[in-house]
Amino acid sequence: MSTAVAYEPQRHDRRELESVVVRFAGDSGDGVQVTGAQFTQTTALAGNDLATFPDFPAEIRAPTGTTFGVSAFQINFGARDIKTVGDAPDVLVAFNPAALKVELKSLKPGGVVIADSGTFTDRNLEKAGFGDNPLTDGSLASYRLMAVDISQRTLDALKTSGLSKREALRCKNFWALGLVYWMFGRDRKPTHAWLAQKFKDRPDLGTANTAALDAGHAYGETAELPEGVEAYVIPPAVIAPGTYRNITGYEAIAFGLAAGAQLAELPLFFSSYPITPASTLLHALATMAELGVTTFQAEDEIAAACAAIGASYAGSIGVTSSSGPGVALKTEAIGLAVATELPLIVVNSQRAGPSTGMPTKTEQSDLFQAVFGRNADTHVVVLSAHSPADCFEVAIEAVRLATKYMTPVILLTDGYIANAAEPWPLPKIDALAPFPVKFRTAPEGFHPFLRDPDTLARVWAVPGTPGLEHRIGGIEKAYDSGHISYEPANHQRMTDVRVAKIAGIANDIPLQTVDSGATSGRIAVVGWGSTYGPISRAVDNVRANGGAVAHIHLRHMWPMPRNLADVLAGYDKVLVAEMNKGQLATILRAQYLVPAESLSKVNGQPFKIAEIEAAINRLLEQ
Amino acid sequence: MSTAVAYEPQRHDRRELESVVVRFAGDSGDGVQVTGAQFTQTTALAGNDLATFPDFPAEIRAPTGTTFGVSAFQINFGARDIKTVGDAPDVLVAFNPAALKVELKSLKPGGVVIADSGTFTDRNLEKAGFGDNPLTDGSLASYRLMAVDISQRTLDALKTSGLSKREALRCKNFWALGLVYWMFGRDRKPTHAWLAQKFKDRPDLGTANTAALDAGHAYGETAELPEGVEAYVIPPAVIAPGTYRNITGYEAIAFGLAAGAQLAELPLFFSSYPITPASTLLHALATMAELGVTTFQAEDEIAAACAAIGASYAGSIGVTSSSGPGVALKTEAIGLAVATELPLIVVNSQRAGPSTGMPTKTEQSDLFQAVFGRNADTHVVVLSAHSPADCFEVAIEAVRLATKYMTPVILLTDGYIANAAEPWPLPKIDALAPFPVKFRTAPEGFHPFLRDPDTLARVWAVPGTPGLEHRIGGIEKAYDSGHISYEPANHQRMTDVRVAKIAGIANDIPLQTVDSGATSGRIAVVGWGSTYGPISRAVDNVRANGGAVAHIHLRHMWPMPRNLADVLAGYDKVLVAEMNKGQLATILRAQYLVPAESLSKVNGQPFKIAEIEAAINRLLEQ
Amino acid sequence: MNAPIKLTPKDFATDQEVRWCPGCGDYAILKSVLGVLPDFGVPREKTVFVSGIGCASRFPYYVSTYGFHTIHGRAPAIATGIKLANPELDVWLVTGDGDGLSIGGNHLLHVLRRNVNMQILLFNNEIYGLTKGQYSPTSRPGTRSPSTPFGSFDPPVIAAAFALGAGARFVARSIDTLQKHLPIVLKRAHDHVGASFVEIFQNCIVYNDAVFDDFAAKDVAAERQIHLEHGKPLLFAGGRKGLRVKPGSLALEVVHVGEGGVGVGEVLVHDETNRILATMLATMEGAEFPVALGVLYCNPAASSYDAEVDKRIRKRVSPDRRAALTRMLARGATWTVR
Amino acid sequence: MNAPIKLTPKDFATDQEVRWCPGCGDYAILKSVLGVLPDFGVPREKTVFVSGIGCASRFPYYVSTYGFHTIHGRAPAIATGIKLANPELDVWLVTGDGDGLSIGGNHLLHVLRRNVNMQILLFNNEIYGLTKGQYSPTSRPGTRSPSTPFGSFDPPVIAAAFALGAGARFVARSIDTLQKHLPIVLKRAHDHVGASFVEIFQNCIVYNDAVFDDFAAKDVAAERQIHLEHGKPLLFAGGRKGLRVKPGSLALEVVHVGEGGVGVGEVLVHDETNRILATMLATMEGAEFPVALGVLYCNPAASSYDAEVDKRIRKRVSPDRRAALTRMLARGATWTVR
Ligand SMILES: Cc1ncc(C[n+]2csc(CCOP(=O)(O)OP(=O)(O)O)c2C)c(N)n1
Ligand SMILES: Cc1ncc(C[n+]2csc(CCOP(=O)(O)OP(=O)(O)O)c2C)c(N)n1
Ligand code: SF4
Ligand code: SF4
Ligand SMILES: [Mg+2]
Ligand SMILES: [Mg+2]
Repeated sequence: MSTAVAYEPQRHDRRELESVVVRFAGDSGDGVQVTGAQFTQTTALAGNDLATFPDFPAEIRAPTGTTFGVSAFQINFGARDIKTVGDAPDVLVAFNPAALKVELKSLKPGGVVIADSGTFTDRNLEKAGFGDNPLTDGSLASYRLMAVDISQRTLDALKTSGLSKREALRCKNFWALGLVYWMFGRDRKPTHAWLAQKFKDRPDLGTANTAALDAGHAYGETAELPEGVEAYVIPPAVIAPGTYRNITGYEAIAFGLAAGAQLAELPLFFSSYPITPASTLLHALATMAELGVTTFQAEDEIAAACAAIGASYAGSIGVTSSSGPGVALKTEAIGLAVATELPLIVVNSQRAGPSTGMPTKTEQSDLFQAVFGRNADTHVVVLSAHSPADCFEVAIEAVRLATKYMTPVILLTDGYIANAAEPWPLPKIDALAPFPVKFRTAPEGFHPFLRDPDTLARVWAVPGTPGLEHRIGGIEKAYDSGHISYEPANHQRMTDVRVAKIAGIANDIPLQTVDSGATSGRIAVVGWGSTYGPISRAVDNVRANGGAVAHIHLRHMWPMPRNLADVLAGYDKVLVAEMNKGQLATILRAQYLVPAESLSKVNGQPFKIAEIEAAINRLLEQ
Repeated sequence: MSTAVAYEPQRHDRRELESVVVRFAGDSGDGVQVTGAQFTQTTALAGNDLATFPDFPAEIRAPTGTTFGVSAFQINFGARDIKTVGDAPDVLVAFNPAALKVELKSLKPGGVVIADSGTFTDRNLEKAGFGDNPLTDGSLASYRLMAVDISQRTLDALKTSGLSKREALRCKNFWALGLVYWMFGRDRKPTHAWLAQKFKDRPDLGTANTAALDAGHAYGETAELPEGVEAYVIPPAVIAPGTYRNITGYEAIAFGLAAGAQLAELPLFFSSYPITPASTLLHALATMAELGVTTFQAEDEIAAACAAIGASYAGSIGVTSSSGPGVALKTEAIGLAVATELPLIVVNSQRAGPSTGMPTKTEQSDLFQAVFGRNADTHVVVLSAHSPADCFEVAIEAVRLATKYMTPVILLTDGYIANAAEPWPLPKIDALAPFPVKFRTAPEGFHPFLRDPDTLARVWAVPGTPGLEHRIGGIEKAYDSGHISYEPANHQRMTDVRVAKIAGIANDIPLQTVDSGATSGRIAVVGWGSTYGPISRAVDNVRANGGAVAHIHLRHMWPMPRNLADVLAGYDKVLVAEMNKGQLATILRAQYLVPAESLSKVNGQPFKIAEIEAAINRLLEQ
Repeated sequence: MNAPIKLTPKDFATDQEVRWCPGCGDYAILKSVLGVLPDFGVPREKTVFVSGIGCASRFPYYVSTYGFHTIHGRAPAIATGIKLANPELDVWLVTGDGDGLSIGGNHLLHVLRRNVNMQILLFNNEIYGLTKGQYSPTSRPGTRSPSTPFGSFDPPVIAAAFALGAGARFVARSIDTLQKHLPIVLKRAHDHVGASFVEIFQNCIVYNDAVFDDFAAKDVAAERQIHLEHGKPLLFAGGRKGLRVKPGSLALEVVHVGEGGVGVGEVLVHDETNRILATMLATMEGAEFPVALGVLYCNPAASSYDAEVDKRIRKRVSPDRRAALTRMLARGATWTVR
Repeated sequence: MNAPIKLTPKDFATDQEVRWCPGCGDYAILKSVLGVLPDFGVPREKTVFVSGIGCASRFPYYVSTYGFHTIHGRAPAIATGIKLANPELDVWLVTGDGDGLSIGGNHLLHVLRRNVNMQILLFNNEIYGLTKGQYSPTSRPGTRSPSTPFGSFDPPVIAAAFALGAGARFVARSIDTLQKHLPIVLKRAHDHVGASFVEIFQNCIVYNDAVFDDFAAKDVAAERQIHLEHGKPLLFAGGRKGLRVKPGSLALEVVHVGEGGVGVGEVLVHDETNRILATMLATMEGAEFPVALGVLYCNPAASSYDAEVDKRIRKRVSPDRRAALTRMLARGATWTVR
C-alpha cells in the first residue's frame, strides 16, 4: 500500500507542540502493539518525524491483569527531527490497573493519563498491587487524569454490531485510538482502510473496530474534558522528499544482508538458532527466498555458525546470528573461520546479561566479546549499527568487508535497535555500489593461502572449480603453500599477516567524522550503537546552551578509523556513554591512551537524553 | 625412592662450566624422553640447579626417520640458579639424521654434536631431506662433531646379552646417556638402580641397558675424542637445604588443586575433556582419588564445565580444564557461574592458535579471552603461573579466591609450563594456611543472594541443607530476595555488585613487588606466566652491565594488584614481553594509561633470553 | 530427631507466581509432579530440580525443593555434576523438546548412556514455546512457524526411539492431561535406579495448540492410545483391538480381537524388559496405530554411574587426606640437599 | 568439453606424507576409499571430504579432492552447510568415535535425522587416538586409560543403534582390514540418497591394539562375523550357524543349521528395509552372537533434506533478485513526502 500524504490543516483552537511522546500499555491481549502501529502509520502520514519502540513482556502470555504481563508501545513524534523514543511519555494510555502500575513511574510530571476505568475492578486492582483505586483516591493528582470507562463505551458503541460481548470488548483498543487521534488531530481514513483490508474475511469485525475508532474520536470532540486535557497540533516536520516506510532494526538488517549479497553477487546462506531478541532476523530472512536467501534453523548456535562457515566455503556468503550467550557458543567456530580465512558474518543482537540475564531487555555489553572474546590472536572486524535504518547500510558494509577480506565480521545491534522502528526513505538498490566477488578459477600458481598483495586476503577457491582441489583446516598452514606447518617462523608470519590484514582494513573504511559540534572543544561525547539518539539530542541541547561539546559516534569498532586518535585529540575530555560498564572506554584508553571517562548505564533501558545531558553538564562544570 | 645426595668431587682435568644446555633428539621410538629424565635425575643428585622441557612431535607416532616424528628433550643445568631451559643447546645428541636436520639450527655456534652415524643411511638421509651425508660432507665444520656409530657399539656391547638385534638396538639411548654422563661427570649408580627397578620383570633388559650405559661411559673414558670435545665439570649450585623432587607444571597444578581443596575442606570435583596440552592435568588428577579428588571425563568441554558447576552447586569445589578452543566452548557456562555466583576454577593450558593452530606448541594468547572473553559485564578472577613449581601456589590461590568470593577463577598456564619441569622443595602441607569454607546452614533471614558485607560474596547454601531450599539460575535475580527480577534499578545494582565484588579482590591479594631491579629506573620489563625465566635472566644480564632495568612479573591478571599503577609509574618506559600480539600491554594501557610497549613473539617457542636482552638494550639506547 | 512428617503436595509448592500462559499444559504436569512428590518420602532438602531454558524449564521455580534453572540444553551435564558430587540427592531434570533434543541432544545422549540415577522429564510440545513458536526437532513435517514460513520438511526425531538408541534403560511416555496415568509413570520413573526418561506430551496452547489432539483428545483416546502394562496383553480401544507381530515379519500390526478377529492369546504381551519391543512400540507410525503410553522399557542395570563413581573413585579417599597428600608428593624420585 | 577421463585411485591420492602411526588401521581405510572413488564417476572437483579433529579426521589431507579439516565434533554441521549451499557437491564426512559420538553426538544426531545427502564414515577405534589414548564413549567397560586408571565403568554407546534411534535411513558396518567387504559397503553408502552412516571398526595399534580381535581376527572371523546380504538368510560360520527370532519372543538367537540343527528355512532372511531387524542386528551382545557387518539398514526416504531445501527455498529465488528486493522493500505501508 502506497499512500500519498494528505496533510489537512488543523483546527485553530489546538495547542501547538513541537513533539509529543505517547505510550500505550495494557495486557498482551489488549492489542497494544496493533494500536501503536496504527498510530505510527497515521502519524507518519501526517508528516511528523517519529521513532517507536514496542516493549514486550518477558512472559509469552502472562495471566491477564498481572504487572509482568504488561505490553507497551511508545512513540515519539514531532515537528522536528526525532532521534529517540523520548525520555518520558507525555501521554499514557493505560488499558488496565497493571499497566498504570508499571508505567506511571516513567510518565512526565503533569502528564496525561488516559485510563480505562472499566477495568479498575477490585480483582484487577489487587492483581496489580494497588490498595485503593488510584483513579479515585487522589493519588494521581499531579497528573492530568482522564478516566473513561472505555470498556463500557466500546460496548455501547457496538450494541448493534452483533458481536458477542467478548468480541466487542476486544475493539476497545480502537476506541482508545480514536480518542488519541482526536487529541492529536490524526486522520482516521488510513486506519479505516487498513481495518477493511485486515478484516476482509470478517467484515463484521472490520466494521466494529471502525465504529469503535469513530466513537472514541467523537468522544474527544464532544465530551467535557477534564481540566488540562485538550487537543493539540504538531506541525509537520521538514522531511526530505521521497517514499518512506517504517523499518525496524531487524528488518533493516535482513534487507541489508540480502542487498549486500546481491552487491557481492553471491547467494546468502543464513543459519541461526532462535534466541530472544535475535530470532526476528531469522524470521524476516525466512520470508526472503525470492531474494536468494536460504535460511536454516540449526540444532544449536554452534551448528548454526558451522553451517554458515560450510556455506561460505562452498561459495555463499554465510551469515549467522544470535545474542550474547549464543554468540559465546560460536566462538570456537569463529576461530576456525579466522584460521581458514573464510568470510562469515555474525550478527549479535545484544541483550542484558550475564548468562540468561534479562533476555527482553537491551544492553551493549558484548563489545569486549566481539573485539577480544576469542582464544589466541584472533582478530575480526566489528561493526555496530546506531539506529534501525542504519542497520541496512551496516549490514551491506559487513558483507563488503567479509568478502573482500575473507574474514569474519561481527555486527553488533541490540534488543532496542532490533525492535525499534523509524521512518526510512526506501533505498534505491540500483544506486548502491556493487562489489562483486571474484572466485579464483585459474589453476596456475594456485595454492589456497595465496594472498592479494593489497588486501592480504587469501584467494577464495570454491569446491566445484576444476584444478583447484585443495585442503584447508584449523591447523596452522604454511604461508607459501597452504600445507600444514609447525614451523616456528611460519607461525609468526601467519599470525602477523592475519593481524595485519584486519588492521589494514582501517585504510578501507571512512574517516571518523564528528556527528555534531565542532572538531575541537571541551568535551567529546563518544558513543556507538543504539545510544546514538540520546547522545545526539543531549549534545544538541547542551550546545544550544552554549556548551563546547561534540558528538562522535563509531560504526567501525574494529579496526577503528585511522584518524580517530586525531579526532579525539581535539577535545579536553572524552566521555564515553554506553550501556555497559565501560567497554568502549577501555578500548579507547588502550588504543589511544586518552583518559576516556565512562558514562555507564546497565539497567536494561536505553539512556535518557536528560541523563546524558546531566553528565555532560557535570563534566563541563569541573 | 628417596636418595641422599652423594656428590663426588670430579677429576681435576675437567673444564669447569657455569651452566650447560643439552638436547637429546631422535625418533619417538628412540627413548629420548626416558634418556632425558634419567639425565635430569642424576643431575639433580649432583647438586646442580636445572630446568627441563620435553618437546613432543605433533604426530602420535610418525613414520620412523621423518622430520615431523622427531622427539626432543632439553635440559639446562648449572652451578647457578637456572631459570630457563636455555636459549640454545651446547650439546646436541642426535639419534638419527632427521633429528640432526630439525635441531641443528638451534644449536649454539661451535656446539657439540653427538650423532649416531650408524643411522645415517641413504634411506634415512633422504627421509630427513639431506642430499649428502652431513657427517662427512664438511657441512658441520663450524660445530664440534662427534660422530659415533652408537648403534653398532651398542650391539657390540650387548653381543652376549641374549637379546635380539632389535631389542639390543633399543638400548642405544642408554649407550648415549653413558657417554653424556662421562662428559659431565655424572654418577651412574642412580640409573643402575632405576633400571633394576624398572625392569624387575625383565631383568635381561635391565642388565642390557646397564651394560649399554656403562659401555657408553667407558667409550668417553677411553676413546680418542675429536678436537674440542672434552670432559666438563659443573660445580653444584647453592641450593636451599631440603628434600626435592622434580615437578612439571601439570603435576604442580594437580597437587595444588588437591591441596587447595583440603585447605578449603571441600571435596575436589574435576571434570574435563581431553585436549592437548591440557589432558595431562586430567591424567594426573585421575590418580589422586585418595586425596579426595573425583575426576569425570565429560562428553565435551561444555559438559565438563557444566558438571563442575553442578558439583560446586552441590558443595564440592568444581574445577574444569582445557586449552583455548575448549575454553571457548565453556564461555557460556562460565557466564552461568558468574550469574549464579558459584565457585568454579577453569585451568587453561594455552597453546598456539587460532583454532586448532599448533596444539603442541606454546603461546600466551588467551589472556584477552580470560579477562574479556564473555558476553555482558561478566568479570572473573584471572591468575597466571610463572613456572612449573609456581603452579602449586597459584592453584591454591585459585581455590581460595573461588570459594571465598563465590566466583569463577581462570588459571592460565601454557603448553610450556605444563610440560616443563624443575626441582621443587617438597611443600609442608601442614604449614599452609587453611581457609575452610563455611556453608550457610541457618534458615533465619536466609535468601540465596544474601551477601557478606565485606567480600560481597553471596552465601553458599548446599542442597541437602534443611530449611534453605531455594532456586537459582541464570536469569537476573533480585538483590534483596533472590527471586527473578526484571526491575531496571535491580539489574543496575546487581551488575554493579558483581563487578565490585571482583574489583574488591584487589584488596585481598599481595601488593605487586618488583622481581629484580630497583623500584624506579629507565625500564620496567613486565611479564606474566611462562616468560618469567627468560625475562628474569635477561634483566639480570642487562643489570649486570649497568642498565637501569627492573623485572615485574604479574600473577594476578584480574583484578590487578592495587599498587600496580604506582609501581609502573616508577619507570620511564614499560616493556611488556609476552608470547602474543600484545594482550597484557593492551590491558595495562587501558588500566593505567601507561604507554606500555609490546615485545611480542608468536612462533610457538618460548622467548630466548637474548631476544629480550636485545629488546631492552634497543630501548635503553633510544 | 523427630519422625519425618509426611508432606503434602502443598508443601512442595512455592509462593512464586506461576508464569506460564493460561491454559498451558505445563500446569497439569506441575500438578502431577507436586502430587507424587510426597509419596517418595524424600525430604525437600534432598530433592533437586534442574532444568535448562524454555517454558518447561521454568519448572524448578514452582517446586519448593532445591532448584537450578541453568542454561539452554546443558541441564543433563549440570545434573550429572550434582549427582556425582552428592549421590544422595534425588535429582529431577526437566527439559523441553528444544532444550533436550535440539541444543541439548548430546548431553541427553550421554546422561542416558552413562545411566546416571535421575528422573528426566521431557515436556514435548513439538515447538519452541519460550522463543515464540519456531518449529522444533519434534515438530511434524509441514509445520509452519516463524522460521519455516513455507512449512518444515525435516523428519522429526522420535524422542523415545532416540532414548532407546542412546542406551536408556527406562523409557516411558504420558500426556499432560492424563492426571491418573502421569503420576503412575512418574512413580515408576522414580523407582527405577539409573536414568529414567519420561516423555510427556504437553499442549502449548499459544503456539501449537491441539497438535496432539489426534491421539490425546478425549474422543479419540481409546482408539489412539495404548496404555502399556508389563505382563498384560497389548490391547486398546476398550480391548477391541490389540497389537501383534505381523506373522512372518518383524513389524507390529493392529488386530481386531474377539468376534471376527483374533483371540486375545494372539495379542502380544507387553514385556517392558525387551528393548526391541519397546523400540517397536516407540516407533509405531500411521493413524491405524495407537500411540504407546506408559512404561515402554524398564530394564535396570546392576548399578548406576553415580553409584560406580562413588564406589570406585570416592571410596578410595584416604581417611587422612593431608597425610596422603604429603605421601604422594614424596612418591617417586626425590633427593635431599643438606 | 572433453569426455570425462576415468580416474584411478592414484588420481585421488595426494602428495602429502601420510601421518598416521605405522600399522594404523586408518591406512587400510584410506586404501579402500581411494579404491572406490574412481568408480563413482564424480570428478575430483565435485567431491569434498569434511572431517572434525582426531587421527581419523586427518583423512581429507590424503585425498586429492576438496577437503575441509574442521573443528572437533562439528563436521556434520559444516558439511550440512556445504551441502545446502551447493547440493551438487558429493560430500563425504569422516569422523571418529570421539569426534562423532562424544563432542559431536548432537550434530551427528541431527544430520542423520534431517537426512542430508552425504556419506558419513565413523572410524571407531574405541579410543581417543590423537590425544594419546583416553577412553571414548565406545570403549568397553573396564578400559584402563590415562583418564580411567581404575578402569572405565560407563556403558558404551552402540554407534549403529544410536544412528537408528536418531532416524538414520542407511546404517552399515565394516572393518578396516576387510579390503573386499569395505569397498562394497562404501559403494552402497554412496548409492544411497540421504545420510548414509558407516561405522568402520579401526585398529589403533598404539592405544587400543587388537581390541576388535575377538571378532575381527582372521581365525575367529567366520564364527564371530555375519556378513549381511539383503534377501539372503542370516547365516555365518560358513553356513553352519544362523540367526532366527527366538520362538515366542522378540529376540534373536543363534541356531545351528543343518544336521542336528534347524533347517535353513527357519533362519531369518535379511531385510535391510526393516529398522527393527536392523536394531536387533546392531545390538546383538555376547560371545555367542556374531557381529553384524554390511548393510544393516537401507530404506531411502523420498527425498533428502538438501534436495528439499533446494526445491522449497532456493527454487523460489526470483530471476531478477534486485527487482524483487526493490519490490519487497516497498511492500506494506509506505508514504511519500513531496
Ligand atoms: C544458548 C541459548 N540459545 C538459545 C536460547 C533461546 N531459547 C530459550 S528456550 C528455547 C527453546 C525452547 O524450546 P523447548 O525446549 O521446546 O521449551 P518450551 O519453551 O517449548 O517449553 C530457546 C531456543 C537460549 N536461552 N540460550
Ligand atoms: C574443542 C576441542 N576439544 C578437544 C580437542 C582435542 N581432541 C582432538 S581429537 C580428540 C579425540 C579424538 O578421538 P576420535 O574422534 O575417536 O579420533 P581418533 O584420534 O581416535 O581417530 C580430542 C579430544 C580438540 N581438538 N578440540
Ligand atoms: S508458550 Fe506454550 S509452552 Fe510456553 S507457557 Fe505458553 S502455552 Fe505453555
Ligand atoms: S594413535 Fe592410533 S588411531 Fe591414531 S594414528 Fe596412531 S594408531 Fe592410528
Ligand atoms: Mg517445546
Ligand atoms: Mg577414536
